This record gives sequence, structure tokens and C-alpha cells, in this order.
Amino acid sequence: MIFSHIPVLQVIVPLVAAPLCVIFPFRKFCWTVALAATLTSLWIALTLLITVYAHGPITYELGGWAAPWGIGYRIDILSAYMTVLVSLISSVILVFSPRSIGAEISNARAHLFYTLYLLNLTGLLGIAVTGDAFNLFVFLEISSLSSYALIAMGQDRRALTAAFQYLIMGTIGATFYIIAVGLMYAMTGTLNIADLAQRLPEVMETRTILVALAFLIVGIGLKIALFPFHGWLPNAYTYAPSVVSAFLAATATKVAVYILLRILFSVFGPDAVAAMPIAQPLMILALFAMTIGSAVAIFQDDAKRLLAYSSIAQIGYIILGISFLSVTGLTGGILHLFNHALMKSALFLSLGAVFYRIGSVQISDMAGLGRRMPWTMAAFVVGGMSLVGTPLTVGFISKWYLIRAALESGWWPIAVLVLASSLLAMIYIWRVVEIAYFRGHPEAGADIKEAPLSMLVPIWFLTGANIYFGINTGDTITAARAAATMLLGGPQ
Amino acid sequence: MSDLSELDKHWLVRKATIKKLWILGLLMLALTVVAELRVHMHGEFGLDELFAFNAWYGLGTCAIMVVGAKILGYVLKRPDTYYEGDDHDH
Amino acid sequence: MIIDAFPPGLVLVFGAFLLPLLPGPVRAAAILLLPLTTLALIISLPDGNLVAIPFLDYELNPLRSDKLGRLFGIIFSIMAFAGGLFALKQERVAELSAAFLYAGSAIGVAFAGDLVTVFIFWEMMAIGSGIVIWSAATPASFRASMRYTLVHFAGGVVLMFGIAMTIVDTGSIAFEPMRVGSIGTWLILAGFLVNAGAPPLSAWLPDAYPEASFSGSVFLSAFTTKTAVYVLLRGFPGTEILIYIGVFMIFYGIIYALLENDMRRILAYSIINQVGFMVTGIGIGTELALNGAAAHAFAHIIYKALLLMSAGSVMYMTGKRKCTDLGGLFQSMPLTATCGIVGALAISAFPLTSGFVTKSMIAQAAVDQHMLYVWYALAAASAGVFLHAGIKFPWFVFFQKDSGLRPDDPPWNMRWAMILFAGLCIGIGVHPAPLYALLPFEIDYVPYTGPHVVAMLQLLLFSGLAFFLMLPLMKRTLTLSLDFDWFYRKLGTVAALAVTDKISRIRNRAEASGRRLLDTTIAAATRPVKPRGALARNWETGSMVLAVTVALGLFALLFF
Amino acid sequence: MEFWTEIGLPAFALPGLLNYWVAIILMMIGFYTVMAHENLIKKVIGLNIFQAAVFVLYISMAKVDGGTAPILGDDIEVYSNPLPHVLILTAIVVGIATTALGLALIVRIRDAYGTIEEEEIRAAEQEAGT
Repeated sequence: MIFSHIPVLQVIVPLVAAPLCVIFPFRKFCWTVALAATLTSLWIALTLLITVYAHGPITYELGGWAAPWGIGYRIDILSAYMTVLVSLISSVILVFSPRSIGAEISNARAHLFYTLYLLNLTGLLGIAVTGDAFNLFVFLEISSLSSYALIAMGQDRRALTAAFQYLIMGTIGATFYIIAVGLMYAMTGTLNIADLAQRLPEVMETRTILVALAFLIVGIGLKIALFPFHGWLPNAYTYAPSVVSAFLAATATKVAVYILLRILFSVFGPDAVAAMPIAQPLMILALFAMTIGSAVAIFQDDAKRLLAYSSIAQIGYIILGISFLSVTGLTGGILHLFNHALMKSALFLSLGAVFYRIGSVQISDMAGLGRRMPWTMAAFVVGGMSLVGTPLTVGFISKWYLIRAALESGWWPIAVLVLASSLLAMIYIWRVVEIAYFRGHPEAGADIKEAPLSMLVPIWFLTGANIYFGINTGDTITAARAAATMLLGGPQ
Repeated sequence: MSDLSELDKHWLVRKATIKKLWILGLLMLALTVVAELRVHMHGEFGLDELFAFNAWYGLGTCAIMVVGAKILGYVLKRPDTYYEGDDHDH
Repeated sequence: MIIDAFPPGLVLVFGAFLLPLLPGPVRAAAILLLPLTTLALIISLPDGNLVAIPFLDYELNPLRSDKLGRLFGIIFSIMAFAGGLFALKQERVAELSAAFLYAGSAIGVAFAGDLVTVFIFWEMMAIGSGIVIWSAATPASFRASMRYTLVHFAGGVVLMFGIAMTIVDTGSIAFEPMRVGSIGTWLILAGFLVNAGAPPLSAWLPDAYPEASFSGSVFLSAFTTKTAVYVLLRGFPGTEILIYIGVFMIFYGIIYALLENDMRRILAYSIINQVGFMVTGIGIGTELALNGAAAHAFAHIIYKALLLMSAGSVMYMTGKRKCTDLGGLFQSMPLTATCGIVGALAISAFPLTSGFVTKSMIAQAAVDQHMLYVWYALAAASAGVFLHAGIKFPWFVFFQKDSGLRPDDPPWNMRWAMILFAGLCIGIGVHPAPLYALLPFEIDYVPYTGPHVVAMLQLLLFSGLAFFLMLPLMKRTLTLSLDFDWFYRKLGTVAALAVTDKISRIRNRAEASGRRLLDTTIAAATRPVKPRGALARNWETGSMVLAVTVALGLFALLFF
Repeated sequence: MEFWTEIGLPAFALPGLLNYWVAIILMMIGFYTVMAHENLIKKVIGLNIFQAAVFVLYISMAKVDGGTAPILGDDIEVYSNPLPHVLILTAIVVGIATTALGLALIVRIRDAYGTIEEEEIRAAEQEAGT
């Protein structure tokens, strides 16, 4: 029965759809195929989430091979949460994409964009559902390679160097990851995450495993773009096509954080993590990321670059939440993972609409846009408020949890830092708002029109989600807390 | 102002009226003090039991406040264009 | 989720978004009807927690109805009505929308049963009031609104942090009386005090309010500081430090108002002075004192709005705002002058006005608690109020010299708004019983006793004498006075201005070297994050790889 | 092994660890190349060497003392672990894909900038920027 194969279909559907776009290189067709595939993925992901909620984790053996030999997929609440997040965001972005792609990517390459996009989606979903450490690497590389190519599709020639730099750094990160997996395999003889978790405690003290852990943290840190491994990110997000920036910012780094969570808590286990000096260095890096990312963002002239640095800061928040190693902290981190995806996709997409209309995202070129493109800029403002953490937006919810976690752990200076860097966020968002609303001659740019409806609808869908989940907090918090409890060894 | 003859002025600001107003005002002041002879003022803290306490206390503190403000003004006053021109870029 | 009644504040909040969409005449009707609907809703509210919404792990109670909340709700909605009437002809709809958002949020705070709701409405107020200032649409108002918003967001952050700490401490989000002690409660107090205009962060008030439009400052005078009074009443009754803060605010307001030349800045400083009375009352904390603070807030909203309406009318008709440019206006604006004088008498607490029946409760509470110095200070301050607001404002605007200006009284809506509030000032003063019935505690206070009336008349009339005797000392000059906002407006950016000061040269030198130090520090601190700085420029691949290698080594070392 | 004892060095289990040393040295070489060379192609080569080191590492782990290649046969009792070999086949594919993509990018970078030296690209950018 097909229903029992749903876990693998999650990956197969976009994977099969991808080559279709190469074979039939027609723009409209490719878009339809891609949209159908992502929507199917979304449906599958939601089904999985509901099933996991009702019946607990799902395991699936690929080709019927049992876990230690074959590749096993395992979907628990966190994986289901991630698949929903990734497929939801990618669907919305695809709805947005046709006009933006039409403007930013030449007709001859449009079908390749959809191919790469689907491959990327495959990789990201695969990472979320797989229960095998090596298989995870394969999916990681599928998503990474396609994202290098996606970034290189940017119009600016700097997109090429950015993609190349990302390629080098990403490959090093991924290679670090397999080195670590290899070392763990050498010590335990298994690649299955569940088995690893069982066998690791015996060999935890060996140097091999300790080195493996170092490789893991640095390798995944590169993928997450955690400070100071973030060097590749600003250029990549700045020069990639708008749609790609939105997609990567919202999903790629989030999935990398997912890997970190998996490795730390599902493989090594919360006790081992607590016993090792892992959380403290991560926390310090997170604090640096928060403050430095936001501070650099303030001085940027390119709005996309500003958002890129802001992403580095926001990743800091997520990692900070994780580094508390408490249910509240982890809940905050996981919530922010979801919430940041919502805000950043909304923000990047509104910049995409701006670029579509004025051909630039330099802040100075946005003067008077508040009048010319009221809906787009209003979405940007709401997204920005969410980023700052204004009440009634999702940003408030996750910051609330982070602050609470800090206070519960007795580290109130960290709570102060969280708030202080929110103020920095206010400053950089304000810079855009000020220019868009308060600068520029009223007559300037009278010919600029509001973005088309096909762009506004997805933008406002995400913006609405920012507000909706900021007010109706029940569902996201329940899911995030369930995931956090599970990671910390609570009942699954 | 001075080229306006007294009769062109509003009746309230004519010199004669002002003079009458002063007299009326001073009469009222006297009246409030005299009233204290009829109304029993029960003080709470000692000092305020003195005769016409509120009158001289009001006069005195006001004088002190005006003079104090004047002195502070030497330090704090700036031309009212002080902030103009240099805070345009915040 | 339980909803037993509709939160009255939301009528105005939703109305705010509706206003720009309505055509002219319908909008005018809505401006008048929305506050009245709100008022009716508030009066009809039964006591108790009427709405419960699950949020995060808690339950929000955005509609806690009791006497204290209702008192503030009533005056806020009356104020919204009168303000709306006064601003009926305001062309900028944005200002009215923002003002309604602002008023609705203030009512929201008044009925907030938990700290999170307080915070949410608190921030909405900051946004609403910021837009009110901004919509005066002058460069100065734009800059002032920026500074205003920044101060309030900073205050909001402090408040938020305090709330978070308190919730983690106590495990409850209920908004109940607190005792200062933990860092959390101190921060909440600080956040509240920023909005009350307490020192040192008080300068935002005279900085921003006078920059609003003629009608904008009427709204502004009512809500922010009075919601702060409300939350202090609710959260920190009897907190001793508030007495000292309040007394400081009283005299700070008087002194600065005496120095001021701009008529609306005079009134702005006098807001701080009046709020000082209320804060002192809250600090004293007896039932009489708290009743006094609440009643005084009620009365203050009315007469201060009245004063700002008359100032606004003058500005609307003449376009001038400085005492040095005004004078003699009573001849052609008799109604405005009369209403202004009524407001001035009320603020000075003349017998038969609202100020008399409310402020005296606070002084009486100080007597009852045998607080000698507080009482002396309050008595001196009462005299000072008459001096700086009671006489100074009407004298310099409506009398003084003849400026030659002969403007008419303002349009009908502005006149009626003033008449309404002037009537309320006198009505409450003559017949205080209805107001006393609304107060949070039972009361058997009699304001009109022989000694009290005589004492007050003596005090006020003799300070009036002092005013006219010392008039030469108070000649208006084209100046402003430095306040705490100098630190964020001037320090670090101050140009070598030619200053009237005798010690300017020394000061300039000190300023220059201080500035240089500050500039280099700031430059050194921000250099790494500026575009070409180490942290912000594009890293070479090689150095990134090197960083990765080093990090790997460090982690490996750490784990061994 | 006798050679080492003859020349007076301790008989650390060289044959057992030799592969690992090779892996580490390759890794270092690869890393150094990525770091030190401005030429983008050389960087890709460095990356390749780095990945090759990982291949060696995996294959070495799979070795079982005295075992033969993992082929099913009647007379084969002891054989190396086949799984890492399979894994590395996958990893090689990934490596090739990476290299191909990297080289493709370099081709386009050369089209865009006329050079593949990182320093010159940077200079070109700065010129365009000012």
C-alpha cells in the first residue's frame, strides 16, 4: 500500500520531478511540475506530522533491508516539523517565483532553476527524514551542490565567486562531517543513528570519538554559518537570485541546525553533551554571532546583504537556545528555527518584489517606496517587526522563550544581550523603513507600481503567518516543546 | 503701543483700569489675611500655625523659585536655535 | 478562550484602522461616536476578569474590570471624545488614526489584568503617540518623533526585561501590586517611570510634545503619563522612593517651566510637575493618597487638555508658539482666553475648580502621615504651579504686551471642545461627589472647609503677587533650556557653536577633547563592523579555511 | 618492520597506522593548498586531495587483518568490511560532482573576470566598487 511508503515518497517525489524539468525544458511546464511536487511534499509532510503526533515515530526501511545494513528512515516529531517547514516555505516561494525568475534568470536557464530547486528540496527533505548518518551526508551534498549552482545563477558576476567560495567552504564542512562519521563508524560499526546512540556511550571517552565530535561541530558549524564560520554567507545571499536567497535563508541553514540537533542529542545524547565542554563554546559563539551579525547589518547599504548579516545574528539566537541544554532553551531554539524561516522568507521575498519593480535593493534606491509599493513595504515592516521581536509577531514568542531560558539558567546578562541585539535589529530595520517611508520627494518614482498579485499573495501569506503564529501560539509551541523534550531524552 | 492713545486701547489694558485692578488685587490679598482672624487655622507641624503662614510662605517660596530659576537659567539657557542644524541625521 | 465582554480599548484600536477608509462626513461621525461607544461599553462593564486567552504557557486577562481601571478607562474615553472633537477639522487623518490607536491602547492598559497585556498595549501606545508627533509633518517633528520613539522603545525593553524576570521569579503573569526588591521589579518600576516622565529620562516629554500639531499635543498630554500613573497606582502603591521622585519631578517641572519661552513647552513641563504630585501620592500610599493620585490624574487630564486646546487654538489661528511673539490676544479671542484661564485656575487648584478638590487629598495624606517636609514641599509646589502655569501661561499668551495680533476664536468644534472641558473643570470643582464615587477606595473627604479655602487662597494669591512683583525678572527671552536630552541630542555631535556663555571657551575646549575621545572610542568600537572592517568585509577563502582549521584544533584541544 | 628496529626507531605498528598517517598528511596537503594558493583551480585540486584523504581513511578502516577483498567465494573466510567501500564509492561520486561544479564555476569566473587568481578577482571587484 502506498501509504506505508509515505516516508520515502517525501524524498522521491521531488527527486523524480527534477529530471522531468531537464527533459522538458519549458518554463511553464517546469514551474507546474515543481509546484505540484512541492505541494505533494507538503501534503506528505503534513500527513507525516499528524501520524507522528498520533502514533509516535515512524521507521521505514529502504528496500526492506533492516537497519544496521540497509538505510533506515526515521521520522520523529522534529523530523516531521522540519519537513513541514521546508516544504511549506518552498511551496510558497515557488508560487512567488515565476515573475521574479523571469526577471532575474534568462529564459534558457529557467528550467534548470526548477531542476536545481527540486534537487535542493530533495536534499533538505532527505536530511530531515533519514535515520542514517552517511545517507544524511549524501542528502547534504545533494542540497549543497544544487545550492551552489542556484547561487551562481545570480545576475551579478560576484554571484560566481560567492558560489565558488561557498563550494569550497561547504565541501570542507561536509567532508568534516564524513570524517567524523567514519571515525564513529570505526568505533561502533554502525551508521544508523539509533544504533550509534546505543553504542557510543561505551566508547565515548576514546580520543577517536572526541576528535569526531570536534569535526562534527566545526563541519556542521560551517553549514549553519555559525560565527566565525559564516564568511561564505553574506555574498551568497546577496548575489543569489532573490528567490534563491529567500529559499536558502529560510531553509538551508535551518536544516543544518537540524543536523546539529540530531548529532548532539540523538546521537551523542543529552547526558554526553552536558558532560562535555560543548554547550559553553557554542553559547559564546552564538553571543558573538548575535551581536556582531546585527552590528554589521546596521552598516550595510544593500538590503539583501543587511538581511544576510541579520541571518547570521538570528542563527546565533537559535544556537543560543540550543546551548542552554534545557527544555525551555531548546524550545526557544526550535521555535526560532521555524519563526526565523517565516520572517526571513517574508523579508527576502518582499525584497524580491522590490527588485522586480526597481531593479535594485540598495537601501538608498528605496526612497519613497512606502508610497509606491505600500503592500510590499508593509510586509517588509511586519517582517522586520517580527525580526525585532515585537509582541504579536512570531519573533516575540521565540525571544520570549530564549529570555526565559536565560533567566531560568540564572544568566541574566545573556537575556540583556538578547534584548540589546534586538535593539540593534530595530536600528537596521528602521534604516530601511526610514528611507522607504520618510525620504525622497513625493513625486519621485511616480511610475513605480505595486508588485503584481502573484508576488503579493505569497508575501502576505508568509507575513500573515508571522502574525498568526505570533498570536495563536499553541500549535507551534506544543510541537517545539515536544521536540525539545524528545531531544532531551523525554518520552518520544 | 505708545502711539495708541489710551482710548483706542481695550478698556482692560488702559492705565486707569490697571491701576484699579492693582488696588482690587491688593484688597483681596488683605481680605484673605483678615479672614484668618475669623477662621480658625489649625496647623499640624508648628510652623504653619504662625499667622498668615500661607501668605508669606507662598510669597517667599515663589520668590525663591523665580530667583532659583533665573540663576539656573544662566547655566542652562541657550539660543532657541541651539539644536537646529546639527541633529538632522539621526 | 473566554470572552464575556468586548475589550473597550479595541473599539478605538480597530476604529483607528477604519478612519482612513471612511469618507469625510462619515469619518467625522465616527470620530465622535467611537469614543462614546467606548465610554458606554466601559460604564456597562461588570467587575471581574472578563476575557481569558491562552498565550504561551499562561492565560492572558486583557479585560480585568474594577474601579481603578474603570476610572482611567472613563477619563481616557472622555478625553478621546473631546480630543476628537477638537481635532475634527485636522486634515491629516494619520494623526487622528494614530491618536485613536494611542487612546485605545491606553484604555487597553487600564484594563490589562496581566503584565504581558500591559506590555503589548504599552508598545502600541509608543507607536501610536510616535505617529501622532510625526504627523505634524515638519522636519522638527520628524526628528522629535524619532527621539521620542527611541526613548520609549528603550524604556519598553527595560520593562519587558523586568516583566520577564518577574514572571520567571514568581511564575505568574498577573498584574498585581509588587514590592520592589528583585531586579525584575526594579526594572518594571524603571520602565513605568520612563513613561511617567521621571528624571533623568523626562526630557523626551518637553522635547516631543510641543512638536506635535495643534491638535496632536492635546492627545499627547493625556495618555502616556497618565497610564504610567495608573500602572504605578496598580503596581507600586506605597513605594517610598516614589515620594522623592515625585517631589523632584514637581520642582523640576516648575523651574524649567519658568525658564521656558515656548507656550506649549511651558505646558509640557507642567505635565511633569503635575504627574509629580500624583507620583508623590502613590509613594505615600495611604487610601486617601491613592484616591488623591487617581482623582488628580482624572482632573489633570481635563484641565491640561483644556490648556493645550487653548494653546493649540492660538497656534492654529496665529501660527505662533513663542511667548515673545504673542500677547494681548484676549481682545480678539475672548472665549479661548476665558477657557485658558479656567484651565489655569484648575491646574492651580483654585477653590471651585477640579484641581482644588483632587490635589488637596494628596497634601492631606501627607499631613495624616506626618510627613513634614513632603507637606512643605507640596505647599511650596502648589504656589509654584500657580506661578509657572496658572499665571504665566495666560499672562504671556493673552495679556502681557499687545503683539498686534487680532485673530478670531477658532472654529466651532474647537470652541465646543474647550467649553466642554472648561465646564467639566468647574463642574467637578463645584460638585465633586460623582468623581469621588468613582475612586478606587471609599472616601469621606470634605474639600471645602473654611481653613482649607482660606489657606489655599492666601497661598495662591500671594504667589500671584510674587509673580507681578518679580515680572521684570521673568522677561521672556528667545531661549531654550538644556535638559537631559542634551546628552543624546548633542553630546558627541555638538559642533563648535558660538555660545552666549561666558565660559564658552573653556567649555568648548573640554567639549572638543571629550568629543575627540568619544569619537575615537566610537570609531574604534565600530570600525570592525563597518563595511571595510575586519568583521564585515568579504573574507578570502584562504583565511576562512584557516579559521576553520584553527577552530577545529581548538575544539579538539577542548575536548581532550 | 625489522628495518625500523635495525635503525633504532621504536617499532610502532607502522603498517597498521601507515594508512592513517597517509590520510592525515594528504589532508594537510589538501588543506594547505586550499589555503595558500590564489589560483582557483589549485584550490579545487587541494579540495580533491583533501577528499582523497577521506577515501583513504575509510578504506583503511575496512581492512581486516589477513582478510581478502570482500568477494563471496567458497574458500574465502576472512574478508574486509565491504560497507566502507560502498560508502566511498558514493563519496567519490559526490567528490566528482563537486569538482565538476567547481571547475564549471571557474570557467564562468574566467569569462566574467578574465582571471582565475583570487587576488586579481578581488582587485577587479574593488576597482568596480570605487
